[in-house]
Order: sequence, then C-alpha cells, then structure tokens
Amino acid sequence: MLVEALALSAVLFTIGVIGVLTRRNAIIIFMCVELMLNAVNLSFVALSTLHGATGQVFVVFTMTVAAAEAAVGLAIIIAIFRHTQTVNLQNINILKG
Amino acid sequence: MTAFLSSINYSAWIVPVLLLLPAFGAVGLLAHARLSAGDAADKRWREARLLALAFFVAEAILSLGLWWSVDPAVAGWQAAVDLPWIPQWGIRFTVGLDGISMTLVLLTTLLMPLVILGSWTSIRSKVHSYYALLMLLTVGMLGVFVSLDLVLFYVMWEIMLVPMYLIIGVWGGERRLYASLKFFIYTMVGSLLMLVAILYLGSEASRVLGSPTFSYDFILNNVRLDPTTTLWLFGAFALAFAVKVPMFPFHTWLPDAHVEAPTAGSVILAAIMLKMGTFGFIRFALPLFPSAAMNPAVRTFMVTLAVIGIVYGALVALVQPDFKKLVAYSSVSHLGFVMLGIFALTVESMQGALMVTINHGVSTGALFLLIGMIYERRHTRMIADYGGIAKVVPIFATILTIVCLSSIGVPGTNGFIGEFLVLVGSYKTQPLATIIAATSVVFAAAYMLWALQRIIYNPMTKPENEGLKDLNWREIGLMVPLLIAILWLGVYPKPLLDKTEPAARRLVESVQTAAARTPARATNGAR
Amino acid sequence: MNYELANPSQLMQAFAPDLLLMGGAMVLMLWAAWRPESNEHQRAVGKASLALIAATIGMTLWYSTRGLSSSLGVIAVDNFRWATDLICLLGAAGAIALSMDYNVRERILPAESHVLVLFATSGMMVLAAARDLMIVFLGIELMSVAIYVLAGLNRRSEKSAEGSLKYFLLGAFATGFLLYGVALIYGATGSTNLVEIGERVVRGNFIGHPMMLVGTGLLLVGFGFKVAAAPFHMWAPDVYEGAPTPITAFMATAVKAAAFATFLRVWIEAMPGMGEAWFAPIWWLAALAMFLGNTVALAQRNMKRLLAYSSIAHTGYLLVAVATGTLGGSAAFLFYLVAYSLASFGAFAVVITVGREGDANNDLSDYEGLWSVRPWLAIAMSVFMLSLMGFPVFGGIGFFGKWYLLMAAIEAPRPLTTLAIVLVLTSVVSAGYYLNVVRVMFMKPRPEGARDPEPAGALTRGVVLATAVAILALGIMPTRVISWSRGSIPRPPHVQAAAVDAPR
Amino acid sequence: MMIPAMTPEGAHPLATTVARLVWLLPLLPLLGFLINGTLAMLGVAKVGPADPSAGHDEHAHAAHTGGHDDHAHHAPTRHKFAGIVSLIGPGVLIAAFGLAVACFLAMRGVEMEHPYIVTLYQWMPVGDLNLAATFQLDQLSMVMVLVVTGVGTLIHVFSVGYMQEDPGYPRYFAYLNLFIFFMLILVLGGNYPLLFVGWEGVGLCSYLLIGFWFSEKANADAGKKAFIVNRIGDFGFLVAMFLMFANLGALDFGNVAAKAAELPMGGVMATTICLFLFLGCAGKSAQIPLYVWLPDAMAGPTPVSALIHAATMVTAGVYLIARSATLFSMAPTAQLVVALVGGLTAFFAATIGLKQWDIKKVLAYSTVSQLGYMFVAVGVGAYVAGIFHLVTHAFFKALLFLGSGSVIYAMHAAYHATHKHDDAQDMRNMGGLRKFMPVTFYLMWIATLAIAGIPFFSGFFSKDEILGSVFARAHGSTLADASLLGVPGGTILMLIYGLGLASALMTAIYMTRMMLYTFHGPNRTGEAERPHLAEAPWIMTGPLVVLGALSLVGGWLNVPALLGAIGPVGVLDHWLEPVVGEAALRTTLGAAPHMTHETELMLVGVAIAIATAGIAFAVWRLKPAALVAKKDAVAPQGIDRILENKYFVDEGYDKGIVQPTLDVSRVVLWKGLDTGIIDGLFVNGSALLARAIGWMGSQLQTGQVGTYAWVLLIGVITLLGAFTFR
Repeated sequence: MLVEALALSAVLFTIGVIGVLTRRNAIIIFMCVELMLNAVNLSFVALSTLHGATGQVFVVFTMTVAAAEAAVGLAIIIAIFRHTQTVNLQNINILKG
Repeated sequence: MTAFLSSINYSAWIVPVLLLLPAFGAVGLLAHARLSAGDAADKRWREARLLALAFFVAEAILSLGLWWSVDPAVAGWQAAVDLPWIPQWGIRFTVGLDGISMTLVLLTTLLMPLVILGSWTSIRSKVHSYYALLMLLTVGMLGVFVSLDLVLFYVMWEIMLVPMYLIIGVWGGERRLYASLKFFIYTMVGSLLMLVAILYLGSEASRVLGSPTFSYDFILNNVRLDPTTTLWLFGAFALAFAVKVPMFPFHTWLPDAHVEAPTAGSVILAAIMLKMGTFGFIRFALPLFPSAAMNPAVRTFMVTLAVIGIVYGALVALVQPDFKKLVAYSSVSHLGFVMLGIFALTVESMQGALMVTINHGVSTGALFLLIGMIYERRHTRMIADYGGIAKVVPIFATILTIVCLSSIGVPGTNGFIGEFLVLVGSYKTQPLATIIAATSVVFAAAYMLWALQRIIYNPMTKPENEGLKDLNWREIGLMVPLLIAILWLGVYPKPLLDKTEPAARRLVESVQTAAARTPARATNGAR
Repeated sequence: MNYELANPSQLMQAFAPDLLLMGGAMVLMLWAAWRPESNEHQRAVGKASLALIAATIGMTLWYSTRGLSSSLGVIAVDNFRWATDLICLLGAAGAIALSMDYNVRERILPAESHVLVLFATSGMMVLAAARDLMIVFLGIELMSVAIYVLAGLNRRSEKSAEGSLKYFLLGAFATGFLLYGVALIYGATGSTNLVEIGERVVRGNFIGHPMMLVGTGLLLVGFGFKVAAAPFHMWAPDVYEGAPTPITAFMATAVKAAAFATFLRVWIEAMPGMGEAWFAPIWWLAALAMFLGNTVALAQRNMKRLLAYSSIAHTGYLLVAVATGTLGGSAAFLFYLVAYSLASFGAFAVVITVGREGDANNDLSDYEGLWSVRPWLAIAMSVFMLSLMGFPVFGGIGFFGKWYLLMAAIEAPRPLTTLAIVLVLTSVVSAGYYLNVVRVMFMKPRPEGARDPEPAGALTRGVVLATAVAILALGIMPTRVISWSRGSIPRPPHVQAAAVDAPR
Repeated sequence: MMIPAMTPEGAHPLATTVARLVWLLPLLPLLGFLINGTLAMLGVAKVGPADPSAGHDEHAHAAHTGGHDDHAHHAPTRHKFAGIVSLIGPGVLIAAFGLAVACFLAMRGVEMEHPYIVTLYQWMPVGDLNLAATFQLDQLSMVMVLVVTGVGTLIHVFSVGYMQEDPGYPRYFAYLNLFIFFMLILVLGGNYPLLFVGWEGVGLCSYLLIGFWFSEKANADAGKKAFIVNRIGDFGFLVAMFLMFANLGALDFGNVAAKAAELPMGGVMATTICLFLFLGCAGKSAQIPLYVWLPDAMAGPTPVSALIHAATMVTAGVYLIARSATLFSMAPTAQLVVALVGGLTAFFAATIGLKQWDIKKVLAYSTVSQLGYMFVAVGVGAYVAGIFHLVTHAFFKALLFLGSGSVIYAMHAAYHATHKHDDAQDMRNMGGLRKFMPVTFYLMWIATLAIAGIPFFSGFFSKDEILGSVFARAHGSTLADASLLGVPGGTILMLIYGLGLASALMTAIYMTRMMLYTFHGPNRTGEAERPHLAEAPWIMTGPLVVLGALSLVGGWLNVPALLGAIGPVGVLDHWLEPVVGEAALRTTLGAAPHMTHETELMLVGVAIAIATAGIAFAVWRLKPAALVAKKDAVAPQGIDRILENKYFVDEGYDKGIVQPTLDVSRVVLWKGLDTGIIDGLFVNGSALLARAIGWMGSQLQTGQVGTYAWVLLIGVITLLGAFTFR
C-alpha cells in the first residue's frame, strides 16, 4: 500500500512538473504547481503510516501555505493582466538578457 | 650621521612613518580640495602641487637616513617593526629592510619628487585626486619593499593597482580605457594565484608552528614542502612576478600601459613598479622555493624566457613608431637582463641584476620624463613627427643623448655596469644564454640610436618643430639628479654595490645550499 | 540559560525576538491600512517599522549576549541564529530606509510595503531559528510570499509585475521540489528534526539510501533556487531588475542571507553524514555559479541586472564555504555574508541615488562621468565595486571575505584547492565588469546634456555612507568581525559533543 | 683587483718619477671636454619658459637660423667663444703631450721589468670579480700614449684653422677632447673592462663626430652605422671577457697573461677567446667583414677622419692584440685567422681604393688596407712590426688626411665664394692644385711615397718588416705548423705574403692616382672658382709640416739589421721586448726568426720593385688631362662599376641583414607574435571568450518562464543524476 501511494504521488508530481513545463497560461501553470504540492502531501500522508503523525502535521502546514500562496499568486496574476491584458506567459517577456 | 640617527631612534619609527606620511598626504590633499573649493582653479592647482611636492620632499629627506642607518653587513632585518594586525589569522604588520630593499626604497622616495616636478605643469585637471593617488601609490610601492609578512606584502602588492589604474585611465592618452583595464586585469591574474599560494604556505606554516602565521622569516626557515607542491607554489609566485616584471610572454600590457599613461605614470611604472616583480623573485620566489628555483628544468625555462625577452624586446623596439612604445619594449629587454642575472644565481650576476634594477629605474625614468617634456610641447610621441630638433632644443637633445647612451649601456654610464655584471656573472652558469643575451648590445644600440637620430638629428622637415622651446630651469633641475646618478653609478658604483653585496651573497648562498639539501626531483607526491 | 523547548512558555521565550517582530508587524499592518494612502503616512509607517526593527535588534543583541542554549527541538537557540537575525534585520532596516525615499520618488504610496518587509523579515528570523524541516518550509514560505508581493509593489511598472509573476511561478515550482525533498528525507529517516536526521543518517548509514539521496538532491534544488545558484538562478536577474530597487537590495542581501543561513544549518546539522553524496554536486554548483554569474555579468548594461549576476557569482563564492563542510567554512561563510551584504547594499543604494523616476537611469551609460558631478558618490560606488571584487584596502572587508573563504577552502580536510583557483580566476573575470563601472564613472566624460543626479534623501545618503565607511573601516581592522563570525557558527549538539578543532 | 704580486705598487721604480702623475694624462682632456662642453651649451642654449605647455611662440625660431644652415661651416662669423676654446682645446692636448714625453723620459731613465700599475679606486668589487680602476703604464702603452697625444695635438691645432667658422666650434673641441680622454683610457687601462670603457668611449666620440653635422641625414646615418657595426665587434669583445673571467678567473692584463700561459698550446679555450677578441678588433679596426663603417665615417670633419679614423682609434684593435700577445701566442689557429683576415682586408680594400673618386674615400679604403697590414703583422706574432706600422701609418695617414682636408678646405672656400654647390671632395673636380697649394702638394707626396713603400720613407721600413716577418714565419713557427680548415699554416702564410705584395702594388697605384688627379694635370674646378683656390693658413700647414717630417724619418724607429749602416738597429724592438717579446718568441719557436742576408735582400728588392712598379704604372697609364668634372662624368661599366660601388657590399648587408631583421621584427615579431598571437589570441582572445560566453549566457535568459522552468528541470535532473549515480 505504501509503495503504491508513493508511486502515485510521484506520478502526480511528474504530471504537475510536465504541466508547468508545457503550459503557457499562468493560471494553469499555477494549478500544476498546486498539483505538485498535493502530490507531495500524498507522500507525507502515506509516509506517516510508517513514521507517525509528523507527516500529517506537515500536510496541514502545506495546505495552509498553499492557500496563502494562491491568494497572493492570483493577485499577482491580476496585476500583470492589468498591464498586458493577457496571462499567456509567452507574451510576458520584457525582462530578459 | 649614524650617531645622530641612533640618538633620535631613527630605525624604530622610520618605516612606519615612511608608509604613513604619504597616506596622510593623500588625506591632506583631499582636505585641501574640500577647503579650497571656492578658490580659483589656478590657485587650487598651484597649491595642490606645492603641497604634494612638500610631502614627497619630506618623505625623501626622511628616507635618506636609511643609507646610513641600514648596515648591509648585519644579517638580520633592520629598521624592523613588528606589530599585531589580525591576530586570529596570525597576520602581522612586520616590516624591515636589508641592503636590497633599502636601495629600492631610496630609489622610490628619491624619484617621487622628480615625478611630481615632471608633471608640474602637464596635469591640470582634478589635480588633488591625481596627487592623492600618487601618494597612495607610494604607500603601496614602499610597502612591497618593506613587508615581511606575506599577507601584508600581498595587500601592499595589490593596493598599487587601483591608483595606477586611475592614473592611467583618467589622465592617460587616447586608448587609456583599454590600457588601464588591461594593466589591472593582467596583473590581477598573476597576483590572485599568488594569493592562493600564500594561503597554502600560511596553512603549512601554521601546521608547523601550531598557531597561524604568515611570517616571512618563519616560513623561510621552517616550512619544508615536497618537491611537487614547491613547484606549484613557485609557479604561482613566479607568474605574479613575471607579469609584473614583465617577462616574455606576459609583457603585452606594458607597451599599452606605458604609452597611455601620463608621464608620472610611465615613470613610476618603469622605474619602480616593474622592480616589484624582480624584487619579488629576489625576496620571495627564490628563497622560499629554492628547490624549485634551482630545478634545472625550471631554471632553464626561466633563463630562456629571460633571454627571449632580451632579444625579442630589443628587436620589437627596433620597429616601433611611437617613442614611448619603443622605450616600453626596451624595458622588456632590460628587465630580461635582471631575470637572467637572478636565475644565473651567481653573486656577480645577482649584483648585476640589482644594478640593472636601479639603472633601469634611473635611465628609463629619465627617458619617460624627457618624452613627457617634449610631449607637453608638441603633443605627439611619434618619432616621425620629430627630426632635427637638436638645433632648436640643444639642452633637451644633450640630455636625451646622455640618457639614451645610458640605456644602451655605454661604458662610463650606469647601464654598462649593470649589464656587464649580469653577463659576466651569468656566463659562469649559463654560458649559451649569456652569449645570446650579449647580442642585445648590438640591438640596443640600433633601436636607441636610430630613434635618437630620427628625433634630434636629421634635417628638420616639420615646420611645427621650429618653434619648440628648450627645457626650462625646472625641467633641467629635475633631470640633473638623474644625470648625476647615471654618471656616478657608471664611474663609481662601489658604494651602491657595497650596500647590496652582503644581501646578494646571502641570497645566492642560501638558495644554493637549500636547494642542495632538498634535491629537486619531480615526484608523484601529494596533491 | 538553557531553554526546555518542550515547555511551551520556554519555547515562547526562546522565540521572543521573532514574536516581537511578528506581533509588531501585525499592529503596524493595521495602522498602515487604517489611513488613506499618502506620502506622509508611508513615511510614518516606515519610521515606525524602523523603530520596530531597532527594538528587535536590541532584543536580539540582548539575547545574543546571554549565552543562551536550548534543548533539542524545533528551533535552535544559538549564536548562528542571532548572527543571521542581525544581518537580516539590518538588511530590512536598510531596505525600509531606502524605500522611504524611493517610494516617494516612484509614487509607491501603500504604506503596507514597509510592513511587508517586516513580514518577510520575520520569515527570515524563523528560517534562522529553524531546526526542523517543517519550520524551514514555513520560514521559506513566510519570507517568499511577502517577497512575491514586494517584488510587484510598483503597480505602475509592468516590469515590476512581470518580475513578481516570474518569481512567484518559479518560486512555487521550486517549492514543490523542496517539499518533495523534505517528504523523501522524512520518509527515509522518519524525522524532520535536523539534528535527529543528522544522527540517524550517521547511525543508519543512509548514505546509499535512494530516498535519502533523491531527497537531499531535491532539498538542494530548493535551497539552490532561493539563493540563486546556477542553474536555478534564471529568475534572479529578471526579478532583481523588475523589483523596486530597495526591494532588490533586500533580496540580494537579507533574503539571500536567510536562505543561505538555513541552507548552511541544514547542511551542518543534518547532512554531514551525506558528505560523500553532496560534495561533488555542491562543488559543481559553486563552480557553475561563479563562472556563469561572472561571465554573463560582463554582457550587462543595466546596473540592476549587472548586480543581479554579480550576486549569482557571490552565491557561488558562498557555496565554496558550504562545500568545505567545516566549522572554519561556516565562520568564513558568516564573515563573507557580512562583507557581501554591506557592499551589495551600498551598491544598490547608489543605484537608487543615480536612478530617476520610473526606475529610469539604471543604464551603465547613466554613470558616465559621475565622478565629475558627484565625486563622493562615485568614490563610494568604487569602494562597493572593489569590495565585491575582493580588493584589499580600497575594497575594504571584501578582500578579507575572499581571503577567509579561500583559507577555509584550502584548510578543509578535503582541500578545495581547485575550487579556490576557480574562485580567484572567476574573480579576475569579475574585474571585467566591476572595474568597468569604475571606469565609466571616472574615465568617461559626462555626456552632453546629462542631468545631474537628484540630491538623495538623508536616509539614502546615510545608507551609502554607513556601508562605505563600514567596508573601509572593517577592511583595515577586521578582527572584531572575525571573532564575531567565529563565535557565531552553527554548532549542532552532536558536533559540540565531539572535540572539534577551533575554526580559524 | 688582483694586483700582480710581483709588482708591489710602491716599489716600482716609476713610482718616484713624474710617471706617478699618469692619472693626469686622461684628466687633462677630460677637463678640456668639460670646459668646452659647457661653453658649447652656453653658446646655443636658450632655457625655455616656466610653463612649456603654453602655446608656441611663433617667432621663436627667428632667433635660430633654423634647420637650413646644413653645412654650418658656411656661416661667415666665428663663434663667440672661439678664442677661449682655441686656447683650451689644443692647450690641454699640448699639456698632455708634454706630460707623456716627461713620462717617456722617466721610463727611459729607469730599469723596468714589470708594468707600472696605478690603482685609482675599487670599481666593481663584486664576488670574485674584484675589478679596480687601474692604469697600466708600460712600454707598449707609452708608445700609444705618445702617438695619441702627439698626433692628437697636431690635429687639434689643425682643427683650429679648419673649423674656425663652424657654429659648432666649441662642441667640436669638446668631442675631440673627450675622444682623447677615452683613447687614453683605452691605452692606459690596466684591465680588459677598463680598456673596454675606452674602447666604447672612443666609439661614442666617433659616433658624435661623424654625425657632427647632424642635420644631414647621411652624416647621422654614418655615425649610427659606425656605432652599431662597432657594437657587433664589441659583442665579441664582451664574450671574450666572459670567457676569460669564467676560465682564467681574471680580467686584468697581468693575470690573464699569466693564466693564459698555462693554457694548453693551441687549445680550444685560448683559440675561442682569441677569436672573440678578434671579432672586437675587426669591428673597431674595420676588418672584413665589419669594415663597412669606416668609409662612411668620412662624413665627419676631415681632421676627425685623420685623428680617429686613421691615426688612433682604428688602430685600437692592433693594440688590443699586441696587449693580448700571450693569449694569441697560445692559439696559432686564431693567429692564422687574424693574419689571413688582415691579408684579405688589405687586398680587398686596396682593390676598391683603385676606383674611388672621393679623395677621402680613397684614403679611407687605404686605411682599411693598411690596417689589414697591421693585422697581418700582429697575426703572425710580429707584434713589434705591427706597432711599428701603426706608428708610421699614424704619421703618414694623418698627413694624407690633413692634406686632403686642406685641399677640401680650399675647394670649399672656392665654392663658397661663388655660391656654387658641387662636390668639394671629388677628385674629378680638382686637378692641378699643385700651383695653388704647393706646401700641401709636396707634403702629400712625401706621405704618398711613404705609404707606397719607397725606400727610406717611413712606410718602407714598417711595411717591409711586416712582409719579411710573414715570409720568415712561413718557414718556421707555430703558425706554419698549425693549420686552418685543413690547409697547412705555411701555405696560408705564403698566400698572405702574396696578398701583401699585391696590396703593396695596388697601394702604390691608387695613391699615385690620387696625387695625379688632385694636384697634376689641368684644373677642373671651374673658371669662376679658380681664383679663389688658395693654400690653407699656417695654423693648418704647420701641423702638416711636422707630420711630413715624421713621415720622412719615422722609419728610423726600427731600422732592420740589414740596413744597420743608416742608424741604430731595432730601437722599437728593444723597447717593446719586455711586453711582447716572450709571446713573439713562443710563436717563432723560441728563436729569433732567422733569414739569410740573401733572402732578406731579395725580399727587400721585391718590395722596392713592386712599389716603384706601381707608381710607374700609374704614371704611365693614368691621364689626368683626360678626366672630366664630376657632373660630366659617365657611369662606369663592368669591373669598374663593381669597384666604384665597393662590390655592393653595403647593399648586400642592407638587403641580406638589415632589412630582413627589420621586416622580421615588424611583421613576424611585433605584428604577428606580439600584437597578433600573444595580445590578440591569448590576452584579448580570452577577454573576448569570456564576453562571448557571457553573451551566450544572456541569450539563454530569454525572459520566458517556460525556458527558465526547463533549465531548472535540467538542473534538477542533472543534480539527481549526480546524487544517485556516483
């Protein structure tokens, strides 16, 4: 059971990474990041069956942090949208070099 | 004189004072810049240069006592001062002199007032900074000669770079930006590797002593390394010094730096800063790593580079259209003699190397001053822009001729003594190299006299030169000490040779015995 | 006194400086939001924030002199923590001081900006204290979330928004790796406490454990991102350029210091047993950061970008200290952090002074002939450049910083001589752009029609002067800083137990 | 300095005589130099303004005559310091000559077994090299001192007239005094390095005096060429000194000779040292292949040519070999080389002398040729003969040069009077000068007969002794036993003898040719100029008369035994015996060279016949009347062209050595290696490389978050790879 859970977590994490790498929309990328975090959460929960409650505590922390990040992140995305009228990252590259 | 000096306890304070006085001078000049901000530019300029001159004259007068107070025959360091600086790292403010460093300190302090006089009228913008930088530069130069702590030495070695960088870069010629950066980075490549080597030596010394130290004496006497490590460390030191000397093929910064630098910069570069490199070999690279220095392969390599430098520098000087560049390449050639003398490692050649060191300072310094004077009048350094000016500026022509002859090494001038001693001493250990090096007597005559002819002889073809004015009293006055030195050292060099002889002899003997103790074989040992 | 961390009240006491800052920041946040946006309000909040920081500094100093220690727990009570706190708090104070002038010029009115700095700083203090991966994560996020916002503070600037977005997305992405690493380490060792992990790694011989290896690697990615080590540095130049300059300075110094401090603590306390595994990767990370940072900086014309790449290079230098894995290396690390932070902060302060409204005038050409119009500013900038370059006397303490690093590298049990040589050679490359700044200021004429920089505010001038004087003074007499960094190295309990050689 | 233990200084018999003032000898001309030099500076210098960077004063050059008075002796007025300079310049020389004579008398008065060595001060006391500044007065240096100061005095006096209108008058005398100073250092120096000081010092003065009228490029070129070519020789001298110091452990004459005598006979070391020394001599004394500077050196004022480039400096090489007699006597192979090069030079230069038109060039090649004779003499170990010829040559060649100077002076004056610009030195522009300047005419004929070897003129004795010595040594000496490149020494000596005879013949021919074209036949100077031709003033003819007398009687210095009837036999032989006697005996296998009277008579007869035949041939063949002035002359063809252009040797050196050196230095070393490879490729190349990498790195920074994430992921994968696959 543990191995399967960890494997699923790894797969979900990889899907998240692939999503970040392939998508162009800022919001979708952010959602892929959330997917990565939640994949890790799955690992924590699974591992806590082995090592005790610490892993579960960690998950709570992670979720809280993710929520805070989401709030800030969406505000940032709105801020950039006000300037560029798009959230497509390919069009957001005035900083380079 | 000796009694007077000991009555004022001269040797106890002179070295720190010599180091501090220019630093205060720099502060004083900046303060003057601030206080006189409202005055007319001309007045500020006059006051600044007078202030600078006063400081440098005071420095020169103070330093003169060293001639009497430093007894070359005594084996230990003289006028030594040893104060703690960074105790945690075992870094100390240790300074001291022997006959060799004493002569170089005097060369520096005595030359600086002349340098100031040399740029008396030519530098008119941002004078305060200019003189302040010269003073900081002096601190660094003197510091290198007196340091007996490896870290202190390194610090002094490095702090010369910034003032010179700015002097070249701010008050220099057209390509000053390129030349100054090249000068800085070139020198830095070598010296940073030396830094690593110093750290390595220090860590070995600390292991031996049990507490951290970078003391030159301690490392010299107690640190024994395996041959491979010695070779690497020697290489790091040698690279730093070779760039500064500069030895072929690390010389290409020199022509650019010389050409673009203002007169004072060129003079200091040639007369003093290049000597840091050869001094470094004499003080550090050889005594600290005798087995590497005496390793036949290393020695052959260094001697070969020296000889290539001698001939190559002379040949390239032959075809330079720019007089400053010509002198720069001639410096490569002259410094090659010093390196040959050092690595031939006989008392005669070592003494000759020291002699060439001083001579080159005097003669090339004088040459750059003269070029500066004529440049100030005509604003060109191109040989082709002159010709026949001996008719209109006979004093200049006469002095230039004498200085050129000294540079060529005509007997009766200082140049001959140095080159002769180097060659006659080197022949004992490096016969083939010496014979090749001796060919430069021909090339030296060729490039110098050809240039001399094209500048002061030949028909006067450029009408611009007809109105040239001869040297004024200030310029004559500042050349006179140099001319006296040229002739004095050429006719009666004994006083100077006596000052350096014991140190040179000790060096040669210690390197030879130390190298004999640790046979230099490349083993596959450690690291 | 020895805090028993299992006891909540003693835990509170051990956490008091952090709590002071956090609590104060919350109060200030309320006040900041209470009044309408205005310059005066912004300044007032700024002053209050400075006062709060001063109080926290005072408390930290007081704590640091009491010879405190603690039982094994989620946070550490040691000098390393106080040292890191002080660096971060000073950075925050500087950032707020610079912001108060800068915000007026850039018309950044929200007073909350200063409070966000305080929040970020409290995250840093949490990081400095963290002795548990959970707290590490919490600290990083607390710090980062605030910085994401701060980077985008200038709502008028598209650059600012773009930088903020990039930092946010990539930061969150990297956090994913960090978190995964934490999970794997937890899975391998069964603990998130650093000291426990360290002991279990040694005891259970986890060196070949795949989960532990991958976990360590991912943790390294996470830290690498935060300290902007190549190849995880890509965000840094863009974000540094886009962010308001005081915030850039804050990021380049305090953020980096905090991230590095926790990185070092994790490595010293939890990872000694993994030395075989991480030595080579960190070696290469250091070399790559030094190489890339210094070479790419050569191609920069924008001062902020140039300093960003420079900071990447300095990450490389600091990684050398991490790679030594010795106490001497830790001392060198702290010393270098001080030297670097001073110079970097000073340089950004000069950038602010030369800059103009709209974050303009940051190009290298805007510095041409600065010497002739603002001589002291040019001299100060030269001091900062030379210090970053590691030049003795004129670069002040910067030289001894490099010196210390090199000494640590050479004296490590596994000598990093090659890395030391890479360090000095890349320093030579760095001279190419640092000196270029000096050259532009001193040797180029002031362009026709170039306006003189506007007179800087008192606070900005104060920051420039203070950093420059500190650099020069400490460059002549660095002994105090040496003693301080030696006394502040992280000493985990199991290391303290063993008789360890005194760091040099 | 390792003072020879056998001559404790104070105990020397000369120490109590006037000879202890020997240090004053060089000091006197040095004093003259200082005074005249100061006057020269005072005469021309105009100290500049305090601020030289101020703008040019447009009228400043009005004060000077500008660069247009090229041949400055056209200027009509005398120099303002002419009076005092005329007093001091020759004055110090007269004083020095007086002192030299006093020393000579003192030396005659005492029994001298060892040289008298005066140590002035420690010069280079370094390591094993304990060099002191010492003067060595012995019979050889005494002869040289007398020649230098004696002939020098006469030429100084002559110069007072010759240079009187030159604006550089004090400068001229300053240089001339300086030259005498260095020449005296050369002949008095007690060790090789000090000799070298004089050696290079005279070279320096030669440089300054050849380029005296420096505003003409040719003159400056000639001076520079002289110095540089001399330096090639000096290189050899230097290497010889290194070899001596390294292998003999000494550099002073006494010890070198003592140590040299212990070397193996004919060994490599002695031979090498001698050959390097001879390279030095070849430079200074204008032997093949370094003779090229001497003809060009005629660009200097004519008295300079007489003093430096005929009588004194150029014979320094001969002096050096005589000085190093012991060394050379240990190296027969080297001696053969010296003699052969001398013989070849004598012959070669004589052939060129046959076709020169410039009166001074004829004399210059004649000098080269005669120097060759001297080297034949010292080469075969006949040191006395060499010095003898040196002395007589100093007399008659100085006379010839001064005579030609007087001719040129007259020609110049004539051209100047009519403002005509033509070559005052070309013989095609002269002719028939006999009736305008009879004193010069007669005196020059004396010298011509002397150089040609007509009996009882001085040259006859010395030249005859040289040829006789060669012949004798071909039949029994270390040289005859040695071999050079497989050719036996005896054969080579006979070849040299043949060359000597041929040169003697040519000498007679070209000298007669010169006299015929200059003084005989019709005058070709030009109608307008002719009235202005006149004899030089007494201050110039006076020295000529003295030299004429010396050229006549100089031979009595060393009358051969064969002619014992006419005077004391072998005075010079006896005088120099303590210095070179031992070395000469070693060469002749311990016995004085012995020849039967019949052989000797035959040799003398041949020599006389050849000299007479040469003169007769010239008189018979040359038709001064058929000559046309220079401007109307046609270019010569064939062998004449080759000879007139001196075998194109200068052109060959230029194309073969000078230009390639310059080209290689410029193109390969400077532009190629220095600027191209070291600076371009390595220095700027590495800077460029760093910049290129930086540029590429910044191109990677695309601004796209996607790229950044990819790079980050690549980093992650690499890092994890590094962690897991170690």
